[in-house]
Amino acid sequence: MVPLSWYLSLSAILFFLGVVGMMTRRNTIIMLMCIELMMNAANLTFVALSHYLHSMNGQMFVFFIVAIAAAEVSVGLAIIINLYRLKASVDPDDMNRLQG
Amino acid sequence: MEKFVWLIPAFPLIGVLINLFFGRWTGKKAHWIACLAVLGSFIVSLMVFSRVMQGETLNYDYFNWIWVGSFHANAGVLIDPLSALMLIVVTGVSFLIHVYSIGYMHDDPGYPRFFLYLNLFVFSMVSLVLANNFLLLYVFWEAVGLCSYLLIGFWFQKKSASDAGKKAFIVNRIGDFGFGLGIMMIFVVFGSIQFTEVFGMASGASVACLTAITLLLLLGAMGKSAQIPLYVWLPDAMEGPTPVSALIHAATMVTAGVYMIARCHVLFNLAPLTQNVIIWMGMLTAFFAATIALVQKDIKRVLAYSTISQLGYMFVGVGLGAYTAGIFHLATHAFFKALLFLGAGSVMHAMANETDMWKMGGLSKIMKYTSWTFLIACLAIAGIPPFAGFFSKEEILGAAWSAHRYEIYALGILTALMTAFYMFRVYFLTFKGTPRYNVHSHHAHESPWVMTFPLMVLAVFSVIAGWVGIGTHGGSWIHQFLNPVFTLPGSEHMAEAGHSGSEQLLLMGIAIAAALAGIGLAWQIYLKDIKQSDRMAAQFSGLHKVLTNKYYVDEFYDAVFVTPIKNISIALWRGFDAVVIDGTVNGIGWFVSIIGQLLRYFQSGYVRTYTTMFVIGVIAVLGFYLTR
Amino acid sequence: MPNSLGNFPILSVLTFLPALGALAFLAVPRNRESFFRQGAFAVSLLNFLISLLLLKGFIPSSAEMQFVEWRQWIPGLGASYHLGLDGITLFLVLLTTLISMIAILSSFSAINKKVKEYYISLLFLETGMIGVFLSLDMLLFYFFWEAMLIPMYFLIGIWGHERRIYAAVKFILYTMAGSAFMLVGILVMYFYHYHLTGAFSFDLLSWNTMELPFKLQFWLFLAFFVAFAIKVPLFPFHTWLPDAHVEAPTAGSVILAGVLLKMGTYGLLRFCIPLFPVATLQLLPYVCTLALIGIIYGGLVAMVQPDMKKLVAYSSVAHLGYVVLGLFVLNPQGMVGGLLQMVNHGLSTGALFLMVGMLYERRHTRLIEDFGGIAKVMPAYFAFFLIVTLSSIGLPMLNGFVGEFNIILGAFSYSVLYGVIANFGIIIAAVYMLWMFQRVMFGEVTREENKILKDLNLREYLVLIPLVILMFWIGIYPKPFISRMEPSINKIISRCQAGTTVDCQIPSGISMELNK
Amino acid sequence: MNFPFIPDEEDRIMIEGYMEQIAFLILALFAVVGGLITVTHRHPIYCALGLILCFLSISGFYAMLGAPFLAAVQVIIYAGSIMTLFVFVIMLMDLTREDLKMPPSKFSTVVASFLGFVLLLEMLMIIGGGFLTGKMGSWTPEKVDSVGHTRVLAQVLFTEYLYPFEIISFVLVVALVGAILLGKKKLHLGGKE
Repeated sequence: MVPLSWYLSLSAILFFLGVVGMMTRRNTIIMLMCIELMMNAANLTFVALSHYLHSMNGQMFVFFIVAIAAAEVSVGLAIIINLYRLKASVDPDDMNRLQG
Repeated sequence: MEKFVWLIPAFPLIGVLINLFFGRWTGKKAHWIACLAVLGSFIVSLMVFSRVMQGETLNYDYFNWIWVGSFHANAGVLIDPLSALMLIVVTGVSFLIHVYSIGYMHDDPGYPRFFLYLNLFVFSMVSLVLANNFLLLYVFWEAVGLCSYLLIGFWFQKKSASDAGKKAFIVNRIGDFGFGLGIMMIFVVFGSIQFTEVFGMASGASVACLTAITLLLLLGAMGKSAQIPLYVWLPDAMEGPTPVSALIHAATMVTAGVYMIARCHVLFNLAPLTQNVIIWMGMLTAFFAATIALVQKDIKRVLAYSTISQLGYMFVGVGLGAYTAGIFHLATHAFFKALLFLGAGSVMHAMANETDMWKMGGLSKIMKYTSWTFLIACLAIAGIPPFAGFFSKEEILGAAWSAHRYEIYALGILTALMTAFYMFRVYFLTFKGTPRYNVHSHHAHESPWVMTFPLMVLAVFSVIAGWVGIGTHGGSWIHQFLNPVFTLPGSEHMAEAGHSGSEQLLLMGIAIAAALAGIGLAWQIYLKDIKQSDRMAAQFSGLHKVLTNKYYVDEFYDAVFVTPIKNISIALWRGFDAVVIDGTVNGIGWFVSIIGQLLRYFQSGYVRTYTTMFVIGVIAVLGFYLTR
Repeated sequence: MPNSLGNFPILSVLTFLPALGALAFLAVPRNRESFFRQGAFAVSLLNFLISLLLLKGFIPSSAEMQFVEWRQWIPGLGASYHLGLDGITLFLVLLTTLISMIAILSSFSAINKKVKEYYISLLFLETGMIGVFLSLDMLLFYFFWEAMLIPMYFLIGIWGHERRIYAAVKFILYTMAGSAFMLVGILVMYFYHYHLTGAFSFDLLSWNTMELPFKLQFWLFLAFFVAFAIKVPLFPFHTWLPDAHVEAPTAGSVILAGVLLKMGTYGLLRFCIPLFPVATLQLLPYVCTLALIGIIYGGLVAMVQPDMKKLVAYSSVAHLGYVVLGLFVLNPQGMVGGLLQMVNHGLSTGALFLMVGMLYERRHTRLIEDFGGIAKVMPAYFAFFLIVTLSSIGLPMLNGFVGEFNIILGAFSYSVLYGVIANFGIIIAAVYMLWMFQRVMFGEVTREENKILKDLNLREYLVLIPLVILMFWIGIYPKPFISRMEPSINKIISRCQAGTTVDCQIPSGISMELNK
Repeated sequence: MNFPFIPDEEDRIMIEGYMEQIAFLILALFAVVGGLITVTHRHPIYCALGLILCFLSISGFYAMLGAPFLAAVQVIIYAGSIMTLFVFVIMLMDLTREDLKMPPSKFSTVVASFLGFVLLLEMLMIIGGGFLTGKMGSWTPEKVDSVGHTRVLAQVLFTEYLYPFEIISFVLVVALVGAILLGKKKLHLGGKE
């Protein structure tokens, strides 16, 4: 039997990768991908826990997260395309109009 | 009696209301209403006087005024020989002065307003005398102060007049400060402020308490009757019209202090320390004011300082426990001092308001009545036998002698000499000698009968008023009349009874000698050869300069009190208020905006910095979670 | 308490009539300015007449709340719509309706821009003020307390003079900061009430019966005290007053001085003293010292003010220092004097601001040196100004004296030192008022503009006469006023005494030496 | 274990356990390598491929954890639709060379990785520290197997989680409309450009 902590450590690593990706990469699409990665890490934790705690709630959450992720990616990509049309670049640093 | 007593204050009050609301229509006729009102109250006071003569007294409360918790102050009337006598003096002199001011103020634009204020003054003074509890006395005490403020500053165009008015009110207020505290202490110690109740319980209180109360009351009396520390306002009060000076600053208001001490004689008798203070204060004031009067050029200033000096005498009398003597002097002084002021007024009226004596002279030929009445008044105040002044001043000096206060007696005699000297100096300079004004420009003329008639009446009073006091120790009519008031259980020792007949004659002799010496000196210096006065002035130039500048007291007060307070308040306002409090308040505002600036920096617009902040946040939360 | 006017909800009508009037104004188009003027005056006049009904129905001898109205408001919170009136608030409400009516009447000629909003905010202000005085439910009280600030903010902010924005913001922030503490205090009391009795309630009458431990009383007293001290304004918190007064329009500063400052002292009397008696006793010397400093400091600073309104503002600081001193000496003379002085101050300072406003309308300047010799040019104005100045100095025969003398007497019987220092105040008052009076009124008419000033017109007479009549009435025969105030004051004093006898860990050294 | 190695009942379970662990490790390796590629690789296409690899390995995990339906969902939606969307977008934007050459600044990568590392450490400490406790639910694996995983999912979804289910549908519609609007040619969303 694979102990629960293995699953959790794996999702922690995946989450770590997602976070580092988000912070370093200068390309919005990659950042979006990293977000996806982080979400999946979370999903993994949910399913692992739901399996070990014999409760279906975890899987329900995963179900919803997947739906949200789909919605988010579609809208995210649409925005990125428009920004690309606007600024001819995907570099997030160019898009800093929304500042205080 | 209570049925008609309230008429005395009511008449002048009605006069005030009529002049106030119908001022425009009465206009030149305002004096009829005013004089009738005062005449009315004079007649009623005569009726009251006759009732009191038959031994009837009254202590009646009309309505209760302020009832808070255990503090009961109600509007009541106390009639006894003391207040009856005061009523006669006040209403009598006021009536004469009202008649006089018809002539004096004839062409003044503020004619109705003047009579309005005069009536208001008579109303307040009469009510002051009638009051039967301390709070009511205090109320009219300040009301009288208000009237003197209004009347001194009557010609408010003149800055000096309005300044004098303000000064008078504030100095009186300082006096009232003490008086108010005295009343409160009386209430705290005795639990009531009715005269009868307080005097009844007086012997019960501790001497320290009584001394404190009497000292505070004395502070009030000092402010009102212009004694040593708080006399500075009276000379400046001469800015007001002369009838005002005659009425307020000679006959009635300034005597309120003496009346109050006489009224509370029970308290004062039980506080020997305070009596000593009164005696010394009175004597010093008398002597000190007399010295200044020696060199004054302005006729009204001389009379003002002479009033202060005579008040000092009254305080000495009252301080010695000889309340009858004090009140007797008060009454006689009211008559001849009013006469002196009115005389000076008619001189000024004739000389187009010229007050400097050195620009007058030889008026006796032109102004017959005024000069004769003025002479009578001078004789009275100097203390020459048949006239009033002699008897009342003699009483006080006798009281000093019999109370074995020889230093006071000596100072008294010296002051009497100086009084005689400066009064006759005034007489010789204005009426006798060669006219020192160009006769053609001033066609000096005798004042109309409406002004001279009161002079004559007052002259008669200045003569006969004294005879009331004739009679060996305690035998005179005035003593019988006032004794019931002052022989209440409180005052057991009677000063007059002390000295024997021959001693009395000796005292009289010394007093007459001092008066004659004064007159002679004045005659020598100011009539025989006028140059001699300049030579003397040159000889004692230092002393002369100090005296003319009134010992620099005003400048001293300014330097010690007025300017420092002004600077402190400016410092408080500019420094403390603006810098400290506003500083902190605005500081907080500025600090908040600085924080705002700082936070703005965080919204840099770079998505990646936001993610870093998220991560830092998560780390912090987890860290906290782990370490808990 | 069966209210003697049948079940006609007089207090609710009194409170909300101005607000209804204001709402009705919303419907009227902006350009009909004269309608707004007459309408506002009519509403406030009606409100004043109704408040006179109060006087008729009031039972002088009882200290209980009268004309009580109670309805469920938010049952869940335990908050009820609870209005009531007793000796303390009777005259304050009357003062509010009178001052508002006069303020509206006096601003006919003064205000000519945005007239509609002006009268609407004035009427809402009146509702807020009456609401504060009448509400016996702490939530309702707090609601009105905050609601009252907004119209005042607009009054100063829009129709004010040069630095109006700064003054308005400062006014709001100061009061808000204070009332924040009060809100905390209210909530603590609210939950402690639950802790004690198991039921949540904002009702003041039940709060009065709560026995609080000393530690809690101490902090709660401070919380409430800060809010009310800022409103009074007591010494260190007073700097907003001169700015607010100088910048506010005439009617605004009349109401501000006439009624708003009384909120603070009313709050102290109604909430601080009865609710936290032991803490009151413990902190009494400090409060009295603050009040005394206020008296002397206010007076001194008023002496050197170049601007008339600032001078009167600082004089209000001094006068209200007296009131607080009177309230906190906890004996009948002092407290009745304090309460009476609240009404007197409303009348005399209200009148003073009206008269300064009249000069401002004619000359558009408030600096003292711009005037001189006005007595010659405007004799009627001179007469009224003289009476009002004397009343504010506290001259006998006028209202100021009755209040001030009682306060100083109360302070004196509490401690001689307090009495003496307080008495200095009357000298300082005489100095700065007379000095200002002399520089404005007397002397030569130096400036050309002063020569052609018109005297008072009929409307200005109407504005001043009621105030002067009241001044003389209270000065000469204050018995009806005092007899109605005394029962409620005695009730508070007995509540204080009762509060200290119960054992709630009273620190040593505090004894209720309540003298006669 | 006795020789010649005939697995009896508990031996079989033990071997199965080992087998499972080995499968887990392999899949974990694939997932981590996929993640690494997504994060580090220059060209977005390879990142997308890396991500697909990662998603597939995760769906394998779901299968291992007894959630076959979810594994299918994962494969279809994530790997299938989302990643194809990504690939399309990347193709659409045909990034020029110099866009891709911009290396992230040295400083920010160091800081980012340090922060990430700290975060990882904290998460691992939490996992190891026994902080996580939860009350056991009622759905034991046996019960799930007996009823059938998908049926159980449906049963829970349409009873306890009915509201969220409705809301999610609403969210999806909103996202749909949003994406279409954003995608329109003449973009006049009030912006000046």
